[in-house]
Amino acid sequence: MSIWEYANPKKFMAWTAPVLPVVFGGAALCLIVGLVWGFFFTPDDYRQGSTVKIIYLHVPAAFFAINAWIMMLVASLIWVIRRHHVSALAARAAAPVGLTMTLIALFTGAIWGQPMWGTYWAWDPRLTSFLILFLFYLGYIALWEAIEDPDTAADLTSVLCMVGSIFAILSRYAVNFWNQGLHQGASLSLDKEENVSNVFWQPLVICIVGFGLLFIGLVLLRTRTEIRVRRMRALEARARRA
Amino acid sequence: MLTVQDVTCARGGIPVLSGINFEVAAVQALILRGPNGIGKTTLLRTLAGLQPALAGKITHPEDEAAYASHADGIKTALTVEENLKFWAEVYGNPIPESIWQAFDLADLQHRIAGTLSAGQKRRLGLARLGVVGRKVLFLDEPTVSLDGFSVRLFADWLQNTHLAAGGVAVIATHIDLGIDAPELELTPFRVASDKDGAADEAFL
Amino acid sequence: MLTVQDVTCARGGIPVLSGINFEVAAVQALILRGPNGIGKTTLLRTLAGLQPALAGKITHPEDEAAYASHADGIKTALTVEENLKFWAEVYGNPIPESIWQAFDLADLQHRIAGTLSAGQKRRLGLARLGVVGRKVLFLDEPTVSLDGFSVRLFADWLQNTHLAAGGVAVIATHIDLGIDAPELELTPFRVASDKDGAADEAFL
Amino acid sequence: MIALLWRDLRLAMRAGGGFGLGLAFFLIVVVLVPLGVGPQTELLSRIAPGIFWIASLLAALLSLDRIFALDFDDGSLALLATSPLPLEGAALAKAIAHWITTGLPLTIVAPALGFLLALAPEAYKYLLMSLLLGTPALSMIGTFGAALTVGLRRGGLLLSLLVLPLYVPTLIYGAEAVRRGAQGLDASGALILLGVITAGCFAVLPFATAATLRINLR
Amino acid sequence: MIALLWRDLRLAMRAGGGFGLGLAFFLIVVVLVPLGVGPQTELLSRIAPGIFWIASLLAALLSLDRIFALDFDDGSLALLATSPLPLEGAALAKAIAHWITTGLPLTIVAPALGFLLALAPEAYKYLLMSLLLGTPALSMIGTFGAALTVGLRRGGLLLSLLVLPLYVPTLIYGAEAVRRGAQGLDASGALILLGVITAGCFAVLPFATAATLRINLR
Ligand code: HEM
Ligand SMILES: Nc1ncnc2c1ncn2[C@@H]1O[C@H](COP(=O)(O)OP(=O)(O)OP(=O)(O)O)[C@@H](O)[C@H]1O
Ligand SMILES: Nc1ncnc2c1ncn2[C@@H]1O[C@H](COP(=O)(O)OP(=O)(O)OP(=O)(O)O)[C@@H](O)[C@H]1O
Ligand SMILES: [Mg+2]
Ligand SMILES: [Mg+2]
Repeated sequence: MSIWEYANPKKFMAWTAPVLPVVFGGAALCLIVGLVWGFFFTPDDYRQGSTVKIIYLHVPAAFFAINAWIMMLVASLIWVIRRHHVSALAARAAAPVGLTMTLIALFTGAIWGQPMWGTYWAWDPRLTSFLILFLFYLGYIALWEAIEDPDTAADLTSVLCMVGSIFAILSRYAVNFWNQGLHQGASLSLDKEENVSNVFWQPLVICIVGFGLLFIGLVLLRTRTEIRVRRMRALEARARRA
Repeated sequence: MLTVQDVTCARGGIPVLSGINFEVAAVQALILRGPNGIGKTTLLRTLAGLQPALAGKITHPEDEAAYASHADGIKTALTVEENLKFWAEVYGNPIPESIWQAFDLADLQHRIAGTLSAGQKRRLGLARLGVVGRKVLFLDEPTVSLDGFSVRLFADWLQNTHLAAGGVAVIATHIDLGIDAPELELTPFRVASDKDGAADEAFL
Repeated sequence: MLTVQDVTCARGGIPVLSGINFEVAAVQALILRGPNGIGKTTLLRTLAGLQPALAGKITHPEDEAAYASHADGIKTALTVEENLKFWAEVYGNPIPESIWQAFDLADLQHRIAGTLSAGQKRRLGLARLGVVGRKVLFLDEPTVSLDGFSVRLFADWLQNTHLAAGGVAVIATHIDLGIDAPELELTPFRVASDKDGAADEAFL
Repeated sequence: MIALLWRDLRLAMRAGGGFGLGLAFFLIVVVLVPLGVGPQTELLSRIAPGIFWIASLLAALLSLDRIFALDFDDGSLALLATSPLPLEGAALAKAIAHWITTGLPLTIVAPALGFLLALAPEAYKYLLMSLLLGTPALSMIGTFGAALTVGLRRGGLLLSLLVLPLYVPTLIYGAEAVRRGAQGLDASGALILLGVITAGCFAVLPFATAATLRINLR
Repeated sequence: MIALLWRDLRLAMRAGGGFGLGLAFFLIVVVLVPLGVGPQTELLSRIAPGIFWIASLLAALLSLDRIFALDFDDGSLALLATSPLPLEGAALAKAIAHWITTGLPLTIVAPALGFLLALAPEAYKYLLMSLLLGTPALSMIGTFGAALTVGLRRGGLLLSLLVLPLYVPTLIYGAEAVRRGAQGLDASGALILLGVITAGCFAVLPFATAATLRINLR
């Protein structure tokens, strides 16, 4: 049996049903542990004070905001190449989740920005590219909503996702070209841990895992909903013709 | 020249006609009959390659088909001649001089297409078929809005110019065109509503 | 009920028909005949008050006319029912329950109008006439794209519902509707092309 | 009239997003300005009042050509003109529907976007008020412009050309009100004038619009 | 393809103004900005490069929805799709026609309008070059966006929403080139990147556009 079998809607519904509670359970566990640990059992930063703790929401959200788009890109490619309905629906399901993650990152960043930089918003390259990502999500979702026929919508949004990805990368370079900015550099690379010391690092990883599980769970849940909607439509169509 | 084997065609993801088989030889036309909503437009679009067939096989000579839909594709800001010339260029042909007579457009040649009456516009739309130089025509209710005289004009052109030169035509129409061609009643091919085969079948 | 006295009507500033006289009494219809481009649409638009007559007088009861053009005014994003309901509200009437049967729309009631076939869309366009509740109807080729069955359906409605209730209808058509009504051939009223009377006459 | 208003709103909702889209365009213009102009906060905060008003104006503008064009193309407009609904009422309903789908959401959201352009905190109140008073005028003027160009193919750009000069007074008073608010000056004069413009538009333009439509339908 | 290009240009000329209108819109936006922002020369000259680019972008945007919509509605697009002309070629012809009717006239005239926004004298050259290099990309990207939304009623606003984020890199490099020119810095990097984007768009997007059209015609 090939791995694609799992992408059959019926199979998908079957295997996700038992998996879903596990994923959500894991997400809840990780988030509770990570956030409680992070908020109550880590010292305040010597420079930033307790505001540093917003990192436990900010960084995981930012991380999965980007990864959601990458997942959508992969799912779109699978749809275009192999035409598995579930992958198109998974891409559709991931978009609002990614949008929410983007919003969380933007909001927590804005809240964090006030004490750190003295402003809620600055046109820093990283912030700007996140705003652009937000716009891509909006457009992608709007296109899904606007098209009646589900297969057409899947095709068109896939094309948009692929072309959009190229331009998202171009935009990232463009805003870098533009100025240097205030925002920290990447501090989550595994080899160097300059900005984030060990005490913050461990709960942060747990939070990231929690967000990851939450993301997977939400996408699976939403995909299941989308499949149900499609099934309903198919049944309705059949009933109408009867 | 045109063979259709066991074709199923769908509209909006729902199959409407299935198991269609026919063959049209050169110098022949086929008239599609059936009540409104049976799927004539859907079938013609499928034959013309605008949408994929859910099942079955359609064969006709490569690059020899042209399609005329309910809509005419006429640019109201261009003159009648400019409209025809555009299509002639797209298909890489000259405009045959006889076309103006054949579709009674001689008087209208330099009129802006937007000022034509419904039937005159339709004649222009049909004249396009005379410039594309294609052997296989798929025509969707070509005579809508035409008066009796124009219908005969069109039937004559189809019979004596297009078909006589070895062409083929599949025509959906509700009226009697007055050309002698076999008719295919589509009602028996309607997809029974409880049958499988929808594009969304995978979800059921 | 409707009197037309010596009317001249123009299209694009050029008179196309002149000296038209007729009268239609209640419970009567009048069928306009004439080749493509003679001016049927122009005349109907003039009667409906969409454009002024160059000369002559048109009388019909105030606020009792409705017009149906080549275009249907159907919103493709709304359902069949929503489309009808809109017009019913504009005219301040309820939708008569019988309408769904009369135009064979019962099955399509909740369909998005954009997914209808050409003929189904036309039936919806005609059903609008059933909800406006007007006595005087001006119909421009109402049966375009309809199959034989639907034409009869429409003719029945016109005869037995609209006309029977004291209505009046002026209908331009190229086909035989199968209702018994006098016909008016427009050809004799065509304006000779060298005759005066254009709107720009003042400049001559 | 209510029926037409509802239908238009329903159509706006159906046809892909509706409310969201005018808004989205506004948002995008507001985002583009810093990208084009550069990221300096102090510069942005100086041009913010003007940019917000220009963005509202353009967001309104972009959807104008659809006000009548679709109804014209599919024949509804001719049918409406021969219906018992007076065309003046139809014009008013169209303007109101346009405002509800573009002006209103934009007014509500604009203050929330102030931070993107580093708008002065004192100015938020004035931004909200000026948009609330001014955007209905934009919709009504736009409806009139749409009626003027309804029969024309590619009317979209001609429409902008006709309408933008008519928008100038609204723009000037609107932006001025916000700018004064930002500087802590008295903005009530500008706001009152804005209100007067809107009231005047709604009193006069429905008639002009209806007359224009009648001519275009001939 | 040439036939289609000519037809589109002819249609643009016929249908009320054509060339003039994109330009007029550009002009009006450039005029509105001082009205909205206020008349201080020093402020205007700082924002001028960005405003010129944003105005070009919006002028391009405004006419995008017509690229395919008219052909779709009257059935030409389906007929074109079944014609021997490959849809890729049609997409390219459409983009070029759009550029010739909006981007090109705008590029030629923009330097003449520099004084309205007090553009620095050194920047004129860069404004011209950046627009010449960048506006074709705007047309091509816009054509792609238009293909995505062609079947949709009221696609106009959705189109803007989809296309604007795609315009971001072009906008940033374009405006940056002019700004650097104005400050006497080296602008060649930005100009080269602009050229690369345009070349890339023309290499890739016709195919994406054709695929999209095929899907939408189904
Ligand atoms: C609205 C404002 C902000 C936005 C949109 C934003 C956005 C982002 C994004 C997108 C990332 C993830 C980058 C990546 O994974 O490559 C990130 C990470 C991070 N942000 Fe922010 N940020 C904002 C404000 C702030 C502020 C004010 C601070 C604190 C000074 C901050 C500190 C961090 C840190 C420490 C990371 C982790 C570094 C990394 O993993 O790359 N951010 N932010
Ligand atoms: N998106 C859709 N969803 C569901 N059904 C649809 C959709 N589009 C079309 N249909 C239905 O498919 C059927 C076939 O339509 P088609 O246009 O092919 O009919 P037709 O034979 O050409 O009719 P006509 O003579 O009226 O033109 C119709 O019953 C129509 O209502
Ligand atoms: N703007 C215009 N300028 C000049 N002539 C015009 C203009 N508009 C229409 N005409 C002509 O006026 C005549 C009347 O047109 P009309 O649409 O009334 O004809 P019709 O009888 O309805 O024809 P059909 O049966 O084809 O619908 C036609 O010959 C048409 O070509
Ligand atoms: Mg059909
Ligand atoms: Mg007519």
